Amino acid sequence: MPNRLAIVGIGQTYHTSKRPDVNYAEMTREAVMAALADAQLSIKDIEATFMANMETFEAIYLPDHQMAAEAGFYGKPGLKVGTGGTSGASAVAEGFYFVASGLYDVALVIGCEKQDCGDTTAAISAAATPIWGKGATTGAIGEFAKQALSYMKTSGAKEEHAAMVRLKADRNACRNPYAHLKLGLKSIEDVLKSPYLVWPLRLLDFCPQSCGACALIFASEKRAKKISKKPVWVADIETVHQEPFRAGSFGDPTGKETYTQHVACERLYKRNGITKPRRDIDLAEIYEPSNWEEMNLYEHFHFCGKGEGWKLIEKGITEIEGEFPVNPSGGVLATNPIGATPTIRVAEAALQIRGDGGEHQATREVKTALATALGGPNWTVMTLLKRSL
Amino acid sequence: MAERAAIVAVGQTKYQPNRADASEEELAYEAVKQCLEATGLSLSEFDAAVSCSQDFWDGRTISNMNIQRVVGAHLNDEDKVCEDGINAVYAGMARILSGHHKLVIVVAHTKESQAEKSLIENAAFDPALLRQLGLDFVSAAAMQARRYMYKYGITPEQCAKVVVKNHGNAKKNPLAQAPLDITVEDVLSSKILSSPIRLLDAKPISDGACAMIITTEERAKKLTKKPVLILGASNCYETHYLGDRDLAECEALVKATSTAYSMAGIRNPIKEIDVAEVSEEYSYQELMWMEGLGFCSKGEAGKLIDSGMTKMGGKLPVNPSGGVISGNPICVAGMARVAEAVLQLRGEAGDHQVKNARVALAHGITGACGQHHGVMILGR
Amino acid sequence: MATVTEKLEGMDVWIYHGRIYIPNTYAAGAVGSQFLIALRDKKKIMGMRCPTCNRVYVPARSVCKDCFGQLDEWVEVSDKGTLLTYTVCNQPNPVQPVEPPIVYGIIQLDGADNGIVHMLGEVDLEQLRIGMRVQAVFKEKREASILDIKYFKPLA
Amino acid sequence: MAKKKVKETTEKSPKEEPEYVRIKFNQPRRYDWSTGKYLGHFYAEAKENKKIVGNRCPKCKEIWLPPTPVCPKCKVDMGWDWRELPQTGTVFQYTYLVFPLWDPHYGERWANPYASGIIKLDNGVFYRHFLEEQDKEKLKEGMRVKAVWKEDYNERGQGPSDILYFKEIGKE
Repeated sequence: MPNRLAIVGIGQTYHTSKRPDVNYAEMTREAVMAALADAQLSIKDIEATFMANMETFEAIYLPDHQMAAEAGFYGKPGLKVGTGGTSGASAVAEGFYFVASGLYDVALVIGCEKQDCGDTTAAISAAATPIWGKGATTGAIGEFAKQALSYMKTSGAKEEHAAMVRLKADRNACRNPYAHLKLGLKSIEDVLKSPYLVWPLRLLDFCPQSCGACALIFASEKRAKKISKKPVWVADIETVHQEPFRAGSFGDPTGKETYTQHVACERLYKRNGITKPRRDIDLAEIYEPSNWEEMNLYEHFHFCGKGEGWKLIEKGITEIEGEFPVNPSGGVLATNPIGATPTIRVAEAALQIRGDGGEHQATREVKTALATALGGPNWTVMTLLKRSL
Repeated sequence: MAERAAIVAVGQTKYQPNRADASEEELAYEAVKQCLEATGLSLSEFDAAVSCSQDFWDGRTISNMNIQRVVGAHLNDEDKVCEDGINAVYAGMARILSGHHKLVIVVAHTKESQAEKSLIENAAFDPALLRQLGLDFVSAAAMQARRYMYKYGITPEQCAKVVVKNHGNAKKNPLAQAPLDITVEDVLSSKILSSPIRLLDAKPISDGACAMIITTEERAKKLTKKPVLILGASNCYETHYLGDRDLAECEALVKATSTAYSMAGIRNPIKEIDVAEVSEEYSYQELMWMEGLGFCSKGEAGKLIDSGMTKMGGKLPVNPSGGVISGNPICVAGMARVAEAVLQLRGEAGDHQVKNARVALAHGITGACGQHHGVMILGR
Repeated sequence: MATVTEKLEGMDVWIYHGRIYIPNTYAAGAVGSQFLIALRDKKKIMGMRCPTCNRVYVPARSVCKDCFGQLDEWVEVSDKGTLLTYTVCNQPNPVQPVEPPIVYGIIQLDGADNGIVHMLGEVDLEQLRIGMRVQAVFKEKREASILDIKYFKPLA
Repeated sequence: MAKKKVKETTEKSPKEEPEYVRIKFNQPRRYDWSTGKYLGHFYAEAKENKKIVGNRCPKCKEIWLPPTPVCPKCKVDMGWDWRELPQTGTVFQYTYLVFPLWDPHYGERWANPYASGIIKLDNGVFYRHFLEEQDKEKLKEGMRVKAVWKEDYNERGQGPSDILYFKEIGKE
C-alpha cells in the first residue's frame, strides 16, 4: 500500500496585479516562509522541492534555478514541472507521488507566477503552434467565450446567472485577506455593465492576472502527526490530459466525446467510494477561469445534473453559508497567478478542512474537500483532501 | 509500495542536427515506437506518461501539448518535467515506487536546431543582474572551466583528451551525432568560442528524442528477459548567482551522488560501478563531474584521464556512447545517459559494449555551469 | 505579410520561419532597485551583510543562500577587487551589450565575500590572469542598470 | 500565529512608494517550426489542390484534423490513409474578438475586430478558422459557410492559412 501523506504547512502571498517591490524569487519566498511558519519548520527540515509555473509568461527559462536561493531549493533535490494551467496541481501531484513513494518524508510544493513581467494573453496564444494556423487561437479568452455561448444555448442559463457567479466570487474574495480582486459589487447590474472582452464574455466574467505564489508542505504519515496538530490528508489525486487541437479544443464539439473532468471524476470518485459527490464531499475549490465555466464545471463534476449548474447558483447552494460551498476563497475569478492558481485551490481546500478559513470559513463542517485544476486543452487535475483517513 | 522500479525498454532516435523533416511529435514517436515494439505493449496500457521538454526550445507555451498523442495521453495521466530528462525518469520511478502506478512511459524531446540557443540560455539568467550582460551557457561555462583549471592545475590537453576519447567512442555508436576522427592537437587548434572553451570542447547543436518504459520489478520480469533496476537516484540544486558559487566545485553533484549511492548501497564507486554515462556539455565538465561523482578525489580528474582508466577497456569506462559532447540535445541528454546505461547493462550496446557491465551510473545536468544535477544508479 | 513558410527540398514538409515576440518587463524588487539606484545616483556598489554568517553579498540581495535568512544590513563595498575567473567570449549573440570579443569576469570586490559577475575593459588580453586587481568604471549616463558599471579595468 | 507573520512580510506597500526599477526586454526569439510529414501532407494538398485533407484511423475509422501519427483515442499507429474533407459546413461555435490581443508569433496586435469559429464540416469533422462575417448581429450558430481559398498559387503553402476565411453560403 502506498505511503499516506498530509499537508502540514500552508502559505500564500497576497495577490495583486503588480509587485514592483519584489522580484520573482522574493515573491515566491514569501509563500515559502509563510508555509514554513505555518508548519513551524525550518528550511532545513525540507527534503525536496517541487515547483511549478508557466515559464513563457515571465519569459524566464529555468525559473526554479533563478529562485534556488530565495525559495529554498539550493542544496536540495527537486523538480520543476510545467503543464500550463494545471502546473500548480502537477507540482502537487509530483509531491504526492514522491512522498508516497517513500523517497522523501517532507516536501515543499510551490506554485508561483509573476504576471506583471509580460503579456499573459500573448503567452497563452503562444500555446497554439503557428503551423496550424493563426486562426486557430483567440487565447484562452476566446475558448471560454465559445463555450459560454454553447452553455447559454444548451442549458438555458442567462447572463444574470453568470453575474451571480461573479457576485458570489466577489463577496467571498472580500472576506479572504489574500484575494486579489475585491470589487465590492452590489448587484447583478454592476456586473452586467462591464464591457465585453470577447463576446459574450465581459471583463467581469473573466479571471484577473495576478502576481502571487502559494506553498504547501507535504509530510509522510509518520512525520505529519508530529509536525501538525491538524494535518490535512491528501487522500488521492487524479490527472487527466488529452491531445490539443481537436477543433474545439476546450469544448466538446461532437457532443459525444468525454470530457477530462468526467474521466477524472469517474476514476477519483470510484477509488474513494464517492457516489453522490454533493453528499460525500463537503466543499470544493474549483478552477473556474470564467463565470460561465463555473456553472459548466458544477455539471462536469456531477455536483448537479446536466443543464442544472446555473440552478445551484440561483438557489445559493454553493455560497459560503450554503449546503455545498464552492470557492469560498473567491476562487480564480478573484485571484489568478496561473502557476500558483491550482496550488491555491488545494491550499484553500485544506484551510477549510482545518477550520482556518477565518472570515471565509464555510458555515457547514468540512471533513472532505475537493480541489480541481484546469489547463492546457481542457486538462483536469483533481485532489481529494480529508480531515481523517 | 513497490520495492524497486525497473526499466524494461528504451528507445532513442539517431542524434543529429536539422531534423526539420520531423515535427516534435514525430520525433518523440520515433523513440516511443521502439519501446512499444520491444515490449509488445500498446499505448493504451500505460498508467501515466512523464514527458520532458521545454517551452523555450519548442517555441510553444505548454510544450507537452506537442507529444500528448504519441504518449497515449488521451484521457490519461501525463506530467511534464522541465529539467533534464534524467529527472523525468526519476519522477517516473517515484510513481512506480508510490504504488499508485504500475506502468509508466517516459519521453524527452528537443529540437535545438529550430531555436536560438544563446537567447534561450540568456533567459535563464537573473534579469536584473546577469541577463543584460549578454551571458549564455558557453560564456558561463567558460568561466567555470577557467576557475576549475586554475584551482586544480587541469590542463587544456587533459580536457582535449576527454573530447578525443568520447568522439572515439562515438565512432562505435550508430546513434551518435558526431563521431569525429580527431587528435588532441585538433581540439587545441579549433576555434575559440569563449576561452578556454573551443569549438571541439563543446557539444554540437543536436535534435532527438529518447523514451523508456518504467514498471515494477515484478512486472518487469514478465515484460522482458533483461530488466534493468533503478538502484538509486537523486538530484540537487546549486544556487543561481554565479559569483556566489565556488565554480571549481560541484557541491550539488556531491550531494545528489551521496544520496544515490547510499540508496544503492554503493561504498566504493570505482570498484562497484562498471560503466558511467556522464553529461559533459563541455570537455572540462567530464573531469569535474568525475570528481563530484567520487571517482577520484578533488582535483585528481586530470590524472584519471591521463591514466586511461576511463577509456573503453579501462577500469571504469566513462561515456562509451560518446557522451553529450558527441551530440545530444538539451532535455534529452540526461535521459539518453540512462538509456545508454540500460543498453550497457543488457549487453545490447553493440560495438561500444563494456564487458560484463553489472552496475552503471547515469548523470544529467540542467542549467548554467551545472546548476542542477541528477544521478541514477542502475543494475541488472 | 511575406511568405514565412518554406518547403523542404524533395519532401512534403514545410518549415515555418517565425518568432515569438512578447515584450517583458521585470521588477528588480526593493533590494535590487536600491542596489541599482546606488549605482546610478552615487556610483556606489552596495552589498548586503548576513547577520548570521557575517558574509557580505554583492550585488546586494535579500536572502543568504546558506542561512536562508532575510538580509537588511546594507554595506558599501569597494569599487576595486580581485579577478576570480574570466573568459574572452568570441560568440556573438543578440543580447550582448557590446560587440564581441567580450571579456566576462567574476570579481571579488574588497569588502565582499562573493564575486560580482561583470565585464572587463581597457585590458590587454595577453595580460589577463586570475588574481589581477581591477576597478569599476562607471558610465557617464547611468540609468539604474547593472550596465551602469561600464566594465572593470585593470588597476595600474 | 503563523498567519500574522504572513501579513507582516506581505503587507502592501504604503502609499508613498519608493522608486522601483523595472528592466525591459524586447528580444524576439526566432524559431523554425517544422510541420513534419503528416501536417506537411495537409500543406501539400492545400497548396497544390486546394483540398482539406485529414488522415483516418485504421481502427475507429475517424478522420483526424489536424492529421496525426497516432490515433489519440485508439492509441494505435495511423498509417497513411488520407481522406479529403468537404469544404462546406455549419458554424458550430463562434466568438467575436473585441479586445485586440497581442499576437506572439507576429509581434503585433491582431486586427480588431474579427470573428473566429469552429466549423462542423459536412462530414462531421470540426475545423477552426476565421469567419468572413464580422458583424456580431449577423453571426449565428448553424450558419452555412464555405471555404474561400487564396487564389494565387504562390501565396499558398501556409497550410490552414491557405484558406482566407469561411464565408456564408449564398451571400455574395
